[in-house]
Amino acid sequence: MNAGDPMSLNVHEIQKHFPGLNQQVHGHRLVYLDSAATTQKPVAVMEAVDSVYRQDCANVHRGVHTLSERATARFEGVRKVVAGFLGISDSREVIFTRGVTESMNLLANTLCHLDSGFQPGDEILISSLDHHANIVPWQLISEKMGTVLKVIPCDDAGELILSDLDQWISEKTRVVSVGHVSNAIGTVNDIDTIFAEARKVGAITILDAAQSAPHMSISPKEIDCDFLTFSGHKTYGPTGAGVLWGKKELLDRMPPWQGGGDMIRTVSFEESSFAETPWKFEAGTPDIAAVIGLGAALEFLDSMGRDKVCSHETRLLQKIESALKSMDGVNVVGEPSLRACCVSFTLDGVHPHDAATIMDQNGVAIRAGHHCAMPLMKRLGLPATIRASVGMHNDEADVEALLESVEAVREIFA
Amino acid sequence: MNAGDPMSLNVHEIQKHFPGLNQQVHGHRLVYLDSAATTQKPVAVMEAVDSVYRQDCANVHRGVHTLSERATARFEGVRKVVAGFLGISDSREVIFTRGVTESMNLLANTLCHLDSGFQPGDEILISSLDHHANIVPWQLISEKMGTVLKVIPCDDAGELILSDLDQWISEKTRVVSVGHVSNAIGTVNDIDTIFAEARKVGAITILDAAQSAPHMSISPKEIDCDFLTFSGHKTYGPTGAGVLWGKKELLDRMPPWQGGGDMIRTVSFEESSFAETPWKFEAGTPDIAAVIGLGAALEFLDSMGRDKVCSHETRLLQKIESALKSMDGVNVVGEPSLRACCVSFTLDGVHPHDAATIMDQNGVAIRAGHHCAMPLMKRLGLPATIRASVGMHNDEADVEALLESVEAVREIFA
Amino acid sequence: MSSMRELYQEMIIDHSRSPRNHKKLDHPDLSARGHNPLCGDEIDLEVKRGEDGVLSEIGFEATACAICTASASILTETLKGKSEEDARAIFHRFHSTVTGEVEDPYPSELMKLEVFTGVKDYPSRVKCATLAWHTLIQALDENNGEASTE
Amino acid sequence: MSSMRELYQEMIIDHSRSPRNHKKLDHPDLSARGHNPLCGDEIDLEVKRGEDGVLSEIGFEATACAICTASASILTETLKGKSEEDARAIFHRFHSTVTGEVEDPYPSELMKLEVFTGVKDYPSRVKCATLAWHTLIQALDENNGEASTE
Ligand SMILES: Cc1ncc(COP(=O)(O)O)c(C=O)c1O
Ligand SMILES: Cc1ncc(COP(=O)(O)O)c(C=O)c1O
Repeated sequence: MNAGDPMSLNVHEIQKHFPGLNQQVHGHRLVYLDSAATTQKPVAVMEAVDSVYRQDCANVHRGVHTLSERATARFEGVRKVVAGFLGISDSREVIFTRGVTESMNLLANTLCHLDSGFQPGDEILISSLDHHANIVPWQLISEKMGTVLKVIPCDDAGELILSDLDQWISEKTRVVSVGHVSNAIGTVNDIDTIFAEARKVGAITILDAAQSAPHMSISPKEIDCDFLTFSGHKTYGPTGAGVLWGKKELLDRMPPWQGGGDMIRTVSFEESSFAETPWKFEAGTPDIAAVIGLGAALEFLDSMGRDKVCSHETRLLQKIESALKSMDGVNVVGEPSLRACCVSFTLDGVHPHDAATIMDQNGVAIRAGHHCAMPLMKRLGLPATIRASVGMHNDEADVEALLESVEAVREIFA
Repeated sequence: MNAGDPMSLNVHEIQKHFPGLNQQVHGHRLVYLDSAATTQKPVAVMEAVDSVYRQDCANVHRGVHTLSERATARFEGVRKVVAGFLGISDSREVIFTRGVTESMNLLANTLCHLDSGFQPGDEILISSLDHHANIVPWQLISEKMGTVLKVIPCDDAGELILSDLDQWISEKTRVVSVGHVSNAIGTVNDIDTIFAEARKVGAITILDAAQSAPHMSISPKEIDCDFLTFSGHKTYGPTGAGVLWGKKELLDRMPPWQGGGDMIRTVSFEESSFAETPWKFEAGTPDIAAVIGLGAALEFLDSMGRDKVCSHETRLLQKIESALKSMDGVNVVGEPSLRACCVSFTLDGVHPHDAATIMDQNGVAIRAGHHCAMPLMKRLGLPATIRASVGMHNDEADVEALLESVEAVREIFA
Repeated sequence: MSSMRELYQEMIIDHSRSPRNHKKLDHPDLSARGHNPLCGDEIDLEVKRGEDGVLSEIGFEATACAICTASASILTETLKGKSEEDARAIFHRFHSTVTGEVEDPYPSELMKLEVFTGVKDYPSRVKCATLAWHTLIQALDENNGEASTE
Repeated sequence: MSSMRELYQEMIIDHSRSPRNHKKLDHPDLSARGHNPLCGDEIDLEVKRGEDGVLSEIGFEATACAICTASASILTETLKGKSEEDARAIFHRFHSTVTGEVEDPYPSELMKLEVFTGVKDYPSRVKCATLAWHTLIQALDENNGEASTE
């Protein structure tokens, strides 16, 4: 690492922020290559969470007393942090959810009642690279509403086929919801092309940024979409808090989803009226500590320089990819022209789960399985892959350890 | 406090477990009487949460590597802790939600499709003492399904009127969902009588135990209900994790609610099949750290002796109630025969919010408002009340401070 | 308790107990309803315009805390006879002071508003002090010189 | 790596590469499908009953990891010719050993099962080792001596 280069990360310094990395697994240094599942957390996040419980432990919004005022100020302050992170000006467009899964369920269950609602035969378009979180909610709602789920196919390289998009997008298309980066094989999708076509027919556009938010700058304005969502726990934040951003003009017109305290204006047994955006969508006591921790995580990520993080990770992924490709009996899955997040591969004659166990024995934490992308696995004719995914703290030594652990697997199955 | 009495709590020792109490507010010792909104957290909970991030930071269920195995074991282990806390034998009946609000939304949205589903004209019965979390979800579902919301009325003492229950429960009644303890005025409801009547007509019975779980032993078997839910953050646990317990036989027949990763067995674009109970109801990455913290909280609460906590708190509430009643111009709201959780009151000529600000200035954290029970407030003809709610760490000195702060309010408004 | 005495000055207690112009107007030209979901404060505010569009009469009814009620009461006194433009300017001045953005003393004709300055130290109460003012601005905005549609 | 060699012994690698009885049976009497959602392991297992109800033939097809495949393969060898009662008893013995509940060595006729003992140190892999066994028990339970309904 060119520690002196102002454009490159000082990874050694970064690693000190992550106490979770500082441990041995089966007698080896932990090599964490599973950030796509959930990231390690920096000390700043742990301290933010802890300080909520130690100093400002109170419920938000409804309290007049000091602790509640402090908790409310910190909680609501995170909306502004998120707004800054996304480059938007109105922090009332920021809704806190548990993560992408909850966001997608919220969207499916509210958009279906927006204006004239979903009509039988209306279409919802997703992609064949998508995570189950962007498939199952639309399936469930389609069963109820009679909408038809369409899927942008992908080629053998693991890239979406966008040459005949007009086959998939038409006047019937009500929603186009796609993933930014594939968590299973690392493809960065050409969302500009997809959303441009979607806008032509007036479809609502949704970006699943679960695997782009931690790795690159994302700006809903530049992307020009209607909704964008990411999970805090994959973006160096605590479990329990994620973000749904949406255009206020749409959010205002959408009905609420969950009912309960905090999301109402008035309640009587005859009828209730609802609070304003974003509170209308946040029923009940939110995950106050996790949201405050998420604020600390996004500030931490920003302070590292998101462009620097991106280019550092891209370099590592390129090294992993080319090293794996040079090994006999190793098959890298997909060959996307733009890659982020991870490299997926298989080993001849070795099931990924056996590989994962042996690699773990060498201290290397990777993931083996379908990565919640079963339809993609089926398309690629694979039951499972081995996935190495990177975070800002990974370095060349981690890449070496990964390759050595792959060798160890091959020795055992030689 | 009879520190030597084996049946009484050693409150002084207990207070040491709560670092959040150890602070000054406006130059006064913090007197926290807002546990009904959210409880302070014991060190054991903070340490459990922190240790997840420091040692076992990984996603659950899908990982083969060591950190993921450890996180999964801890996370799934909490189901057994909850089962012990509730005195049930099958921990697969334990579903993790964000809290009571999410549980009620889950129930409303899945029970409406159970078996033949809700039919127009079917009835759902709640009570006039209920929290918005047990009102709004049923209103929203009733709007969709054409069900009719019925409400058990209450008398001036703030007790549910159960003498003519057969007026409210009939063959049309599909669901009877009531709160155990009123968070607004502290009434402990006679749920045995209500549920016995509900069982006669085969209605599904749901208990909102948000304000009983922290204060008394609750056993779904003894109560003989179908579902029971409570919020971790009101039971000395972190924000973000709560429990929905349900009879497995019912849960198995219910459709899933949210869709996404983890709750599926197989996904294809044509059709998905779902995981088993309880995972079917837990879509996406759960709030791993909060769930593990909740386990620590319930173990902590159990270790204190729930009966002891209950009698200690009851004694304090009696003191507060009788002291307030002896003061001029103070009106205790409601006169339930059994009280837990809190005492609500008003001051002649003083709006509760003005009182709250002045009491906070004396270090006393209470809540002023409608307590998310607007229909009850309307029934009692009050826009708001002042609510002092207790936790295991409160003591006589806190009661004194409360009464002094009430005096201070009266002086200013004299 | 000195800071409390500063927040709850005699004048606030007095206006909250005996609010001025606490009444419905006959044939108001403008009206709006304000609501503070935190406190449950509710206020109905009505305005009559005189010649040249000045606010010739302002009345209100409220179920609200002392700070909100007193602030509405003092609003009716302060803005009576003022032009819409002046009213908006005074609102801005008042808002900046109670949120702590501006620290200059008020000009003498607005001295009565001084009693709310202490509110800036109580973030959850700022909304109480400004509710009546926001409601007035809403009435002005919505109606823009036309008769109230409410 | 010695512990890995213990888990992935020659016999496991051999059985996973060349699973015995990896085939469909003609007219099976019992059958069941097993699935491990964690790994995606899938197994179809079929059984023919002989006279006196012994398991005269067992065949399986699997898309699965080495441990799962080897365990299915060794199951077919171990249980062939056994009565249903014996098969259930051996399942229990096997299950208690791979979950670490029982530490006694196997009796000599079950010695082949010994190769899976190392699995107990890998909680996430226990399900791989037991999937075929659970599937067999399911086939026995569901059919209870009747022909398979699948
Ligand atoms: C692309 C993508 N979308 C959605 C999700 C679901 O996120 P969560 O489990 O935090 O709801 C994931 C997580 O694996 C993901 O990678
Ligand atoms: C009786 C009762 N039910 C439900 C709730 C809602 O709980 P949560 O906000 O944790 O979802 C509360 C919280 O105030 C409550 O007191």
